[in-house]
Amino acid sequence: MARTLAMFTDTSLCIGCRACQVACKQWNELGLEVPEWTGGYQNHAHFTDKTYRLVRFVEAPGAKPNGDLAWLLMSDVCKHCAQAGCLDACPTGAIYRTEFGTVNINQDVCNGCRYCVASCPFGVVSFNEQTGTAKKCTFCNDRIHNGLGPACAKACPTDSIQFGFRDELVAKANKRVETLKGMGFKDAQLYGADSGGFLGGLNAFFLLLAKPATYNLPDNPKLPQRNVVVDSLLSIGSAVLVGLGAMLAFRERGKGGR
Amino acid sequence: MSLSRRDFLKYGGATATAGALGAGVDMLPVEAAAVSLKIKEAKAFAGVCPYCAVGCGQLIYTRDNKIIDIEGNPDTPHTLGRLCPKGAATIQLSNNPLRPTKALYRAPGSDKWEEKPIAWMYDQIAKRYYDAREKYFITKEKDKDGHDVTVNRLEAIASLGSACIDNEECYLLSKLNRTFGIVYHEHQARV
Amino acid sequence: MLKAPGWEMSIVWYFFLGGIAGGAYFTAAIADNFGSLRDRSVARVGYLLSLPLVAICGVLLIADLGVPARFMNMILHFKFWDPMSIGAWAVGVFGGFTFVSSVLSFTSSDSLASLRRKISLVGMLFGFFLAGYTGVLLSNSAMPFWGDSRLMGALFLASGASTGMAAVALIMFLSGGSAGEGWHKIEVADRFSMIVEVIVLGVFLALLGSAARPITSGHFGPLFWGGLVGAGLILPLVLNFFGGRVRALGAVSAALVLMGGFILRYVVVMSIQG
Amino acid sequence: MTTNLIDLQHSDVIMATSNMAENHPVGFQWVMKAKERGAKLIHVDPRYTRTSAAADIHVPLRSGTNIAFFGGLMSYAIQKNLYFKDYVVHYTNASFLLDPAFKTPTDLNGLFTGFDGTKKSYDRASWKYQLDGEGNPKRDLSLKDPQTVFQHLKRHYSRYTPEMVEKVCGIPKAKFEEVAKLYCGTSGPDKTGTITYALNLTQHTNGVENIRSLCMLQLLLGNIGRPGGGVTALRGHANVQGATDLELLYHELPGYLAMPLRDAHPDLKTYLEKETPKGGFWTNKPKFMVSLLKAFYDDAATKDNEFGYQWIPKRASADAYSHQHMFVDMYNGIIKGFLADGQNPAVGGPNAKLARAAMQRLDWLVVVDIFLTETAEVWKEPGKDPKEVKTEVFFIPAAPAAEKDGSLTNTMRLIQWHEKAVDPPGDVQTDAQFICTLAHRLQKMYASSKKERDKGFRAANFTYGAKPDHPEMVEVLKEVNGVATEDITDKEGKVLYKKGQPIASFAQLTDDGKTTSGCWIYTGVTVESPDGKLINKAASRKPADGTDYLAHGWGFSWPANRRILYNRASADLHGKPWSEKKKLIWWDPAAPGAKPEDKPGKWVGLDVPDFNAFLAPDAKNGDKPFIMRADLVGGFFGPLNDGPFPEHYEPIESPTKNLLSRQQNNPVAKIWKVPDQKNELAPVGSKDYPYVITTYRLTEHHLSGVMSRYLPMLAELHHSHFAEISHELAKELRIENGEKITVLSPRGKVHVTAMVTNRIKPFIIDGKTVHQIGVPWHWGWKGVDQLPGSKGDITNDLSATVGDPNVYIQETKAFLCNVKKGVV
Repeated sequence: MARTLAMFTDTSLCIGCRACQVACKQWNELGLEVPEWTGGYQNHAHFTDKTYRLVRFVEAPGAKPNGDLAWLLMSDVCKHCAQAGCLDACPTGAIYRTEFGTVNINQDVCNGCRYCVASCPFGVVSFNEQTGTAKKCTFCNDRIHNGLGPACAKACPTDSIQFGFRDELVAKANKRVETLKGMGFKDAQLYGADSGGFLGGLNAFFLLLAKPATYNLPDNPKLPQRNVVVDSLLSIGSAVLVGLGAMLAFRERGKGGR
Repeated sequence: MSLSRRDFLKYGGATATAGALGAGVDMLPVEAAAVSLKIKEAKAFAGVCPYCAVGCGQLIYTRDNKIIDIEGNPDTPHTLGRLCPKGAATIQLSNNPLRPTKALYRAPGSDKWEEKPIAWMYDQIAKRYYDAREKYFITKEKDKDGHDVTVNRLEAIASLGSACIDNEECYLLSKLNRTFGIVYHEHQARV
Repeated sequence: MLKAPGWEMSIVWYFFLGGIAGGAYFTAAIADNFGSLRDRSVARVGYLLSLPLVAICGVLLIADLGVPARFMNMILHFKFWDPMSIGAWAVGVFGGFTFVSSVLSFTSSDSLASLRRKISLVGMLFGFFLAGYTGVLLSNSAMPFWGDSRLMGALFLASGASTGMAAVALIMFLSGGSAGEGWHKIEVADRFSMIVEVIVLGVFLALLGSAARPITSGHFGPLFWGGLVGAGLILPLVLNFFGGRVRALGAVSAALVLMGGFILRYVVVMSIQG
Repeated sequence: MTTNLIDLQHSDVIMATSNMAENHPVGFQWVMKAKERGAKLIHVDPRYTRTSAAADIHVPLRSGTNIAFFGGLMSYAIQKNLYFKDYVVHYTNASFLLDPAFKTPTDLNGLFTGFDGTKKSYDRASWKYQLDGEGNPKRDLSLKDPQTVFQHLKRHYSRYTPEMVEKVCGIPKAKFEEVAKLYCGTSGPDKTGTITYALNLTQHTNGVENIRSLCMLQLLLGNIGRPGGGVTALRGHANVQGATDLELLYHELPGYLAMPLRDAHPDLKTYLEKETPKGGFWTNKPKFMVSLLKAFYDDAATKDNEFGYQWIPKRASADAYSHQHMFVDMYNGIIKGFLADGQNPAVGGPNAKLARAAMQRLDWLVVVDIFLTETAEVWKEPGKDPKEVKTEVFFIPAAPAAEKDGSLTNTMRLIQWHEKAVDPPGDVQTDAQFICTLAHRLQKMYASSKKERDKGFRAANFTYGAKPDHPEMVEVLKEVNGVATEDITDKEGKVLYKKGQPIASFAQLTDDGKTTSGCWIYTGVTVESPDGKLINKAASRKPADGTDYLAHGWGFSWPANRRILYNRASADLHGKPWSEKKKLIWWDPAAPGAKPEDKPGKWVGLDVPDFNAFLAPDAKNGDKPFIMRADLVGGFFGPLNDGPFPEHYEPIESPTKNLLSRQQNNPVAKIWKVPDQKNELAPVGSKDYPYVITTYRLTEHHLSGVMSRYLPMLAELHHSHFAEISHELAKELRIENGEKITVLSPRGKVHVTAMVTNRIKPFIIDGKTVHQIGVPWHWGWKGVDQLPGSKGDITNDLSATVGDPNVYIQETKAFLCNVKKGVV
């Protein structure tokens, strides 16, 4: 397995220009999509089968170090989780982990059962009606296998999206958090950088200037499949109960019989 | 220009991950070969973004006389290969179904366009220019003290634009308008 | 922010019929193995009912895929920890059992009959699985309420058993087969299942607390309380006590159980969509 | 801009008055780099934008009060002694003595001396220096003499106190003082700061004075010509700089040479006498003008016929032919035919309703564009019956940059060549192809003309390369650069240029017809290699490296590939860098001189000197960096049509009276009278139009939308045309976020979606609440059908036909409107 690649999105550098969103659309040839009213600049409201990179715009009064209004801008993307719900859910093997640690959907294998859609803790995976398959950020699989970085990271004017080896980026990210704390961003924090943390760490991790919830991110996302054993045992339990009930009802040994 | 490994090498250099991808790729020649890249066999041309005045260098990738991808040129010293959303969308200026590719004529009072041969259009436009000049050209005028002054001016035709065309084209338009006598001669810089 | 998978009516039907098929087959297997000769009618109805239902389940499952032609990709790829993967397998395998059992249910040869009984003991497990795994599948997703409900599988299984029995009972009633004591036994068995289901549902709701809101309140609330809890569980349970003597009431009870089983899957699946 | 985007990273404080993060995101990376180095970013803008989001401090100021703000900063710097004394004394005209008769608005209640109320113009007689015997300005290097420019400046801006700034601009005093302290801290040898601006400053009836006030602040703090300093003018179009250099402008000829006026410039001799200053680099103007005439008229331009000067049309008046004049005169029937080449005035210009009505009165209209714009389909305007529009319309489909060779000049004066990647489809024409083909057709029609007036046009060459209708762009660039019309030899008779060879430097252009140059400032962009090959420097692509952060090997930056203008000012009087940290160029006494026999000494460093490279600091004028100015120094005192010092006046439409003087508006501002109520104006403090409105642009769209509304990838990024309004105003008007509202002005109305946001806040002006709204202007009735939100009403239907008295730019950044809930 090759050294793990990652994307580090430093929201403190994001100017919300959405070059990443368009560069992604352009490279991956994703189609036109009618926007909905989100109350502000953000479009679209959610990840879709045609939007793999999505810049979020959040007005946070008083969140600037000097107490002024902050406009939190964040370029969101598939997290390529080390423990990926979509990957565990996929019954066909269409969703796989590349040697770089990214999570990808093989469009020629996916049969559109949509269990991955329901199994993504971030609402990333989306169903495409035209192809009948599940879609999400591929981490520009074709590019990274040919020596090019992801289209979004390449376009980003302010280095808000950085691409490289995960360990190097995490080190860099930790330094950056300290700098920002020094500048008075008291809530500056990394999201998904810790491979000991939730979902074994995210290969697309973030630096946030406020609590995850402010960005509409789960504080502590969990792997959906974590309860499969418990739930199965409980089901067996109820099977035994109804089974016994039925046996009692039909118990006939000796009587009549053969 | 040839499709640049330059692109990726520079890319690597432009981020904290110098050579990262090189390594990534060299580690996995088989993988690399296995996943095809649409611009691998494409021709690359040096472009300049046609939107704002930052002038971001672009790489325009083509195959069979069709643009298949446009991204930033990492060599560009003042932009380092980055683009904004408009720059990243440049491809749709060329590959766009809304784009007319035939000359169109709308007759006075008509409610529709008619496709016309380009040569016919030039003849007609030239005739309009000629007639207006012949009818309205001002050769001489009295100055404030009543002396005759040669002014060689044409006020019946106005020309507007453009900050979106090349320097050479701007010069040619200045040359045509000024040598033809046109004084209503402006472009976006005024507004 | 989370995304619903867009599983709708075809999946509701799949869950519902899959539950009946599993329940009916397991009822048949129990009757076949532990019941009297006179209970064979129950067994035969169970086997013969489960066969077409599993077939329909297969069709519904495949039809709901984005690319039905790639259904086999689920079978060719086996993931034992993935409910969706083994679920697909189970439908296939269980289908085989229902076929064999149905064919053998017509035999008069004792040896074949005993073979059938042995086979059905194994097939019964897959029946249980089909009835229950759909719940486990939902409870192992990222969706709120689904993912929070540890007892979804248990609940679906209990409901599957009782709807299976109710279906068999109803068929016997309609086909005039409700004369024998098989009818009485299945009424009793169904009573047990219903009691189990009521208990599981109670615990299910208690554990979920506010997380159960999607079904217990709002748009789906009335249907859940009235249609499932009231008319689909309590009422049939009450009627069931008289079902032994007044057969018509038993039949009504069975019909209500089926309705309840359908409503359960409907509210659970649909309350998350959109 | 005087500086270079790359150099922004060396600023200690950047004051963005434009919305740079949104309108120049890729250039903004250098601001972010400066910030990572610890620089501070101040954003001055009525709205809180994506630039404010990245800024350390956001300073909301009421639209149209920029001079009050900059004046306040200058006053602060002077009062608190924070200005860069050595720089101000030696590199500016602060020490020059002014005519005793000269008085400022401080004494004359908002007016300068010489105002003529009937003519609405100034007599500038008293706006001049006191001269000594040799005719040089008298100076007082102590700056103490009350007649010094400095003392006048100090007195003029003494009225611009923090309290006054708070009253006029609506900036709380504490915030203003915080910003003033921070920005004035960039004064001195070790620190520099830069200020960005765009149309936020230009689109006002005092647009030019706005920019002067910014430049004066920079001079006061010693920030011009130094690394991390300068004036960062951020232009909006890919080639608005080039189109300005090549002069697609009514008042000039390529290279910033005045367009002749009938009364002032009857012949070439008079023209050159009046237009050529006594000092500074412009003393070379005759060479530039004659070389241009030679480029236009070739061999037909000779000494005997004033090099064809009489063929150049002469303007009847200086107050005519500008963009706004154009559409008023078009409406009045003076203009019969109109070419719109890559511009969409139906949407993009001020008072767009008037512009459309004017175009609907034309005999004929030619539109050359990539898409079918609102201008091309002006006869299809919603609510208009095409039958009533008698205008004949010709549409020529045009090629975008990717489909042609050519050069574009960016906001850094950097000329960059782009390659043709694919052939244009169908009948699509390049603009050059269109212009040359049309010219050839016309020349054929005039071939037989014997008229003197036609000789010039007949002589002008429009054939470049082998294929007449497919001009060779490099050949055009070579003509712009200029060539020798005959062999040119030096005194010793050594051949410097053979006939036809490109000239290497504008210093070698001549006024005797031996050289051509289509635009002197571009001379040097093409040169000939020793082996006779043409080298196109615009196409040179050497990336930056450690030794050359300004990347002189990438493209060609006019003039003479200088990357930072006035860079002589980066060194002190004696030619040493003001500080090691801020060094750019310096005098190296040891370096060999121009010729072996000259005494050694040369300006060297990190940039091409914007100065005579061999003029020693102690030589005459060796200490005067501003070579383009007649007096060679930076000008605090700089006469314009509306005064030699910027003074605050309210916009033509304003919610308040001028709190600084009795003079409400710029007294010489241009206000057009247009028939049929096509240019109504709201009175001061109008009850019907109580709110201030400012128009602006978005990252995801481009200007009038021609290059964005038709592109799904961009058009889908905004839900619909919208207006940003504060929660406070929304509450007053009971408007919900996302509902449709109507914005009205005396000129028109638009229906848009209300975007209620924390990013807009009401101002407190002189104790009263003043609401301001913002409306982007990218929308028109055309777009992508599948994306209904890509189409919308035309914001410029609201703006007025009023203009700055110097350049006639309109006032679209500050005027009045009303807002109504729902569609009315």
